[in-house]
Amino acid sequence: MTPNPYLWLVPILPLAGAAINGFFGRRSSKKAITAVALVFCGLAFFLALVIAAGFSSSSAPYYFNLAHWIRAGSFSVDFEFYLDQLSLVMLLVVTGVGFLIHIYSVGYMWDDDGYYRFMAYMNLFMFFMLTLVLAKNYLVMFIGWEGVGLASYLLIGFWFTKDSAAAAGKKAFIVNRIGDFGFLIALFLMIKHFGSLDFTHVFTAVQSLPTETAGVGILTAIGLLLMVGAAGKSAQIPLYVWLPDAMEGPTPVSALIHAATMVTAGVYMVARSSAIFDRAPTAMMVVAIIGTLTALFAATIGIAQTDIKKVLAYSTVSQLGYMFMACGVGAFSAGIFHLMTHAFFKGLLFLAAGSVIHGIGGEQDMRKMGGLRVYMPWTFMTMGIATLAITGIPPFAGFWSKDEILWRAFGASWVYWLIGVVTAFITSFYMFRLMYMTFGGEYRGAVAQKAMVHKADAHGHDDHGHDDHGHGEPHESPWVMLGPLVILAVLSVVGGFVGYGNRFEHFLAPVFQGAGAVAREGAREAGDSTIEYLLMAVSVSVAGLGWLLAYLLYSRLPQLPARIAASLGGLYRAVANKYYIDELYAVLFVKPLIEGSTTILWHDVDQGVIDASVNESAHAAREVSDSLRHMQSGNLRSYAGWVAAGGAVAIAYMVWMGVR
Amino acid sequence: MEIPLSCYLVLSGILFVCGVLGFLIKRNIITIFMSIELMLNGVNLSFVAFAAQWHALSGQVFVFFVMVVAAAEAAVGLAIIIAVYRTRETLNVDRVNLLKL
Amino acid sequence: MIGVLLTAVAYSVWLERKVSAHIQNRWGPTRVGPFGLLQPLADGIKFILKEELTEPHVYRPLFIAAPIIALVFAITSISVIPFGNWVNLGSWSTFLQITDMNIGLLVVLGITSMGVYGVALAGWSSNNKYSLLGAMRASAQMVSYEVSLGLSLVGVVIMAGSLSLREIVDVQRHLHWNIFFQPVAFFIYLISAYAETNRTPFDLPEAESELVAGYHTEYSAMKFAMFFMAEYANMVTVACLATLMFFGGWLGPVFGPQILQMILPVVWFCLKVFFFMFLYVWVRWTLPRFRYDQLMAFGWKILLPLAVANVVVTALIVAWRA
Amino acid sequence: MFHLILFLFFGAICVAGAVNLLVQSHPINSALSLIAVMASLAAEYLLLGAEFVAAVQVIVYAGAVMVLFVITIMLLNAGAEERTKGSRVAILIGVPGVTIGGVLVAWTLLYRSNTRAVPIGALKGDPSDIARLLFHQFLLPFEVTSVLILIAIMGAVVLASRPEAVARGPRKDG
Repeated sequence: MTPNPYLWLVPILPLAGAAINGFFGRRSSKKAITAVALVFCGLAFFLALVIAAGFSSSSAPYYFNLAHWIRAGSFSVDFEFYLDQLSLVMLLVVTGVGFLIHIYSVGYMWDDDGYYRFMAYMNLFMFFMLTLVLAKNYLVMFIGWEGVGLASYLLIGFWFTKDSAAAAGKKAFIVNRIGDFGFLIALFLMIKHFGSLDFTHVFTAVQSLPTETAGVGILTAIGLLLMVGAAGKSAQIPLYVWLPDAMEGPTPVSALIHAATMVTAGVYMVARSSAIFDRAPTAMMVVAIIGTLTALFAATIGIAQTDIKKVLAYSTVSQLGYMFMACGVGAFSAGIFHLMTHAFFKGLLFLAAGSVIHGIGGEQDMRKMGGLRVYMPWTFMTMGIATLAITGIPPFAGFWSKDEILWRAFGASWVYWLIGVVTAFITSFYMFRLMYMTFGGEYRGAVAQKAMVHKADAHGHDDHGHDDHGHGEPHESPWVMLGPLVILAVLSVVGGFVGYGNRFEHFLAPVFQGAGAVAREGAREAGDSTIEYLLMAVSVSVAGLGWLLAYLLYSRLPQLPARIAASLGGLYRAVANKYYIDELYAVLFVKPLIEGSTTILWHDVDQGVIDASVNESAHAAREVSDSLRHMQSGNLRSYAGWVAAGGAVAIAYMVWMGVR
Repeated sequence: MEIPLSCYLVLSGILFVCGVLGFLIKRNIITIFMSIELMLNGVNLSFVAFAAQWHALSGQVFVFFVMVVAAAEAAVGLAIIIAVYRTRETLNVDRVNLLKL
Repeated sequence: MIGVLLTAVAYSVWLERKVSAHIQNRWGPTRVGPFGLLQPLADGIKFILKEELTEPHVYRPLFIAAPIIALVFAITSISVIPFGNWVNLGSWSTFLQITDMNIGLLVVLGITSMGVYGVALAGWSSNNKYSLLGAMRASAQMVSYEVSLGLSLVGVVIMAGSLSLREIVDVQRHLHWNIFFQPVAFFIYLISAYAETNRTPFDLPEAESELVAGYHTEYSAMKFAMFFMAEYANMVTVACLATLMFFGGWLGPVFGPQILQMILPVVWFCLKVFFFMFLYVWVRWTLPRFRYDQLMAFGWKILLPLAVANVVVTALIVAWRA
Repeated sequence: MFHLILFLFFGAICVAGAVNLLVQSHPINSALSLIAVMASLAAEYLLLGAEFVAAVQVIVYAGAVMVLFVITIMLLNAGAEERTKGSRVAILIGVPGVTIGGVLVAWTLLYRSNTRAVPIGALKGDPSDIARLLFHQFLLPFEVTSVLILIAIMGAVVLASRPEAVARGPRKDG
């Protein structure tokens, strides 16, 4: 490993930006805030590029020890940063996409009162995300992990005066806690069994252990617990419920945190822990199953959503499911590949959706959109590219990564593959449904309607010279917002070629060389190029089918979907209401918790035991004091008498002890 | 003929006990204050005796410090007594048992 | 020894009367003996024969104890004063000093500081407002000036590196008298000593024009004589101390046969002390009395800082030269 | 033998003075007996070889602290004390407690300890030795006590001066 003293600058720069904006932003001009936020974030990106330029697939990892942190006996944790090929990919994605979204935010959030706050939070998020990515041990990673959770909470609840936003923030935080609980226990197990949290140490120790093929051992336990953490952070079944609600936050937040970077932290963590999972096939299988189910499940919910951001949110959950599927079948590099391309096109989708929302005055309901391609051609084009990318139409980015995943999944089991293909079909359907509903047909929004429904993104939108009385007709967004869209669109187009000829896999090979041995063998068996091309053809045609269906239903026969929905009845309602999962959780967990807290903990334990004991002890103290009060006569000599008597007792005790 | 250390210590103890008794039975606040000085003197004697016993001059230095503190204490204490006398017009501690005037 | 001292005291009274008379262009005592030399004797007889008056309103035990306390402490302090060099008579050899202690100076200071009780108790037990005022003044004045007095001697002690009076004198050989090295300390000492002994211009405690006679208003006969003797004994002690500390003690030209070599130091010592006694009288009839607040302000605000500064400077110089 | 006699003599004065302090009803008598205690304690210190401490005992305690007491007694014109019965606790609990404690300590010291004898002039407390200790090992405590004294002086001045005098500030003609 090579020490690299510049490594720590990458996370610290956004932190400095956050600190400056956080402390001084209230009194600074917006230009200054913008400059600070962009400069520090951009510097981090630039630094990441510089580091990447000197880094190849054969490079030894960089590390930098910033400070000693914990020393407890033989156990020690240092504040260390670490950069290998895997971290580098994440680093570039986070800083690059993050920087673009920062630029976009300037246009999007310009008129918000909390502009400085927003920028400070965004920078803070960048700091924690980079800490997470660059951590050299699980504890530093955990700091980043919790920190991005904090930033996410702050940004979801950014418009905290709105009840739904505050509630969504809390929901995200609490659901994430459940996952973190698993993560923490996994860390404790590691400390207990390996005596260290350092990646290198742990993985070396793991590799000396046998593979836990039969039964459940310590590695399986650690792997499953890590997966619990990852499921929380990356919104997998059963902990995905927070992510759709998180769309209450500003759209750049949804793009950056809840699509491109933070939610992929779970994937990153699983990939990082590949050595552990490699020795725990059971845990791996669980990862694969959860990923697959989540992919399908979330995709079906996405069909019936009408909120543009909700559709994208479920799409994100679904795509994350793909990544976990990849990790679960041992194709870690494919998962990371998809993570990267997903960051490009999903970030782009959200930004474009934000542009749409921005352009029509805060409306998010797709039923009130339509025909927008005329008003906002750039948004339409870029979003179209992203849609093609996510549905896996060649040669766009999504095709390469998704195809890789499906192929590798097929190598593990055809069931994964089948579900993956079905999911791809559904994905294609709901994405093109979104496109047609938003951009196709005629504009259905209330152009001159005065009482506008300020939904989630109730940001100020008088930045384009409109008066207060309405939004007027839809319009294209300013170039500060379109610029990032275009760049991301380009990336969505060409990003996939990175993986051409397994180059991406080879690049990441040093990281996963210790892992994935089993899976790679399986992949080799399926490594017949005929089958590969066949599978490719199937998935592409499935995507085309989805497009066709969407075209038919939402462009040709716009009345049909309603009739289908009516005929499906209960099933449609179930899908539209997200299978009542939230309600189920409410009944299963939330309500019993509240009831139990109220009746048992509050009335019985708190009031009956704790309060009562406090009150009783106070009462007893008063009784005793009342009787002892007469001792405090105010007479100096009486006090002295007590002191003398006490001294005599002390002397007597000491003498007795000495004599005895 | 040499004196056992215990004789010095007993003498010091007698002085100390006399001081405590004075604190307990005297009513005049100045006399009570003098009883405190008597206690300090008793302790000083044991310091010097121990210093001689253990051949450590630190004991005598401690006595020096005790004296310094006693002097400071006497200055402040007597000033307080004067202030008390000015407001209560009595030196009897039994009559100075209320916080308010 | 006490006899010698008391005689010295008696004759210093005579000296004072004589000198003051001459300063005022009078003759002073002339009737009793040649030049009135037997006058002290006559005074003594008079004091002894006079009636002992003890007023009924006084606090009797202390009223009687006070002059004794004053005199005892005044005389005790002379015990550590060396007044001559080694005396060799055949095989017998002694040093002309009652007790030699290596903390002699501290003993002198300690005992003189006890002298204040005599004054204070006398004033209080007399149950007379003039006495009480005089006693209060005296106590405050003596306690205050004792600080400056002690500090002025610290400079000398630093230079000698000892608290033993004999060693302090020994380092002043070859005319290295401390008066030349410590002039500031000397004057501080002199002024403080005058205040300490309640002499003009600091005789506030017995200021006749204000307080009748201060703390000894109610005293008469032998008890008064005791105070009188205590005052003059204190003057002698202070003069001896000044001689020892600043004027080289018994040091002086020594020559002649052995017996003369033994006597000459004593002579030099006595001469120097005599000079200081003369100075007392001289000052008394030359300078007016201070006002009381001026006296306290002078002591605390001028003499004390000056003495501290002197100590600091001396310490710095000694440290620098070491 | 001489040493023992001196010890007993001054010890007797000490005890007598201490008891007299208790017995006397007038504070000035108590103060004088306390002075006697202190002076004879100084003699005891000399017996123990602590010359410097003895001298300082006389100068500081007898010469300064007790003078303050006497002046205060004179200033406040304190008379014989009243025989009030303000505290039953002090008499019923305190006095027996102290007595028992004292007896216990004395018993332990006399019969239960094997302390060695102290030779006369056991430890020469030369001023130079004390000074060396004081200004090297105990320099910080020494400086701290000097600050303490300064604070005590200021406190005493503020406490003892009349409130209106403090408010008015120092007199101009002084």
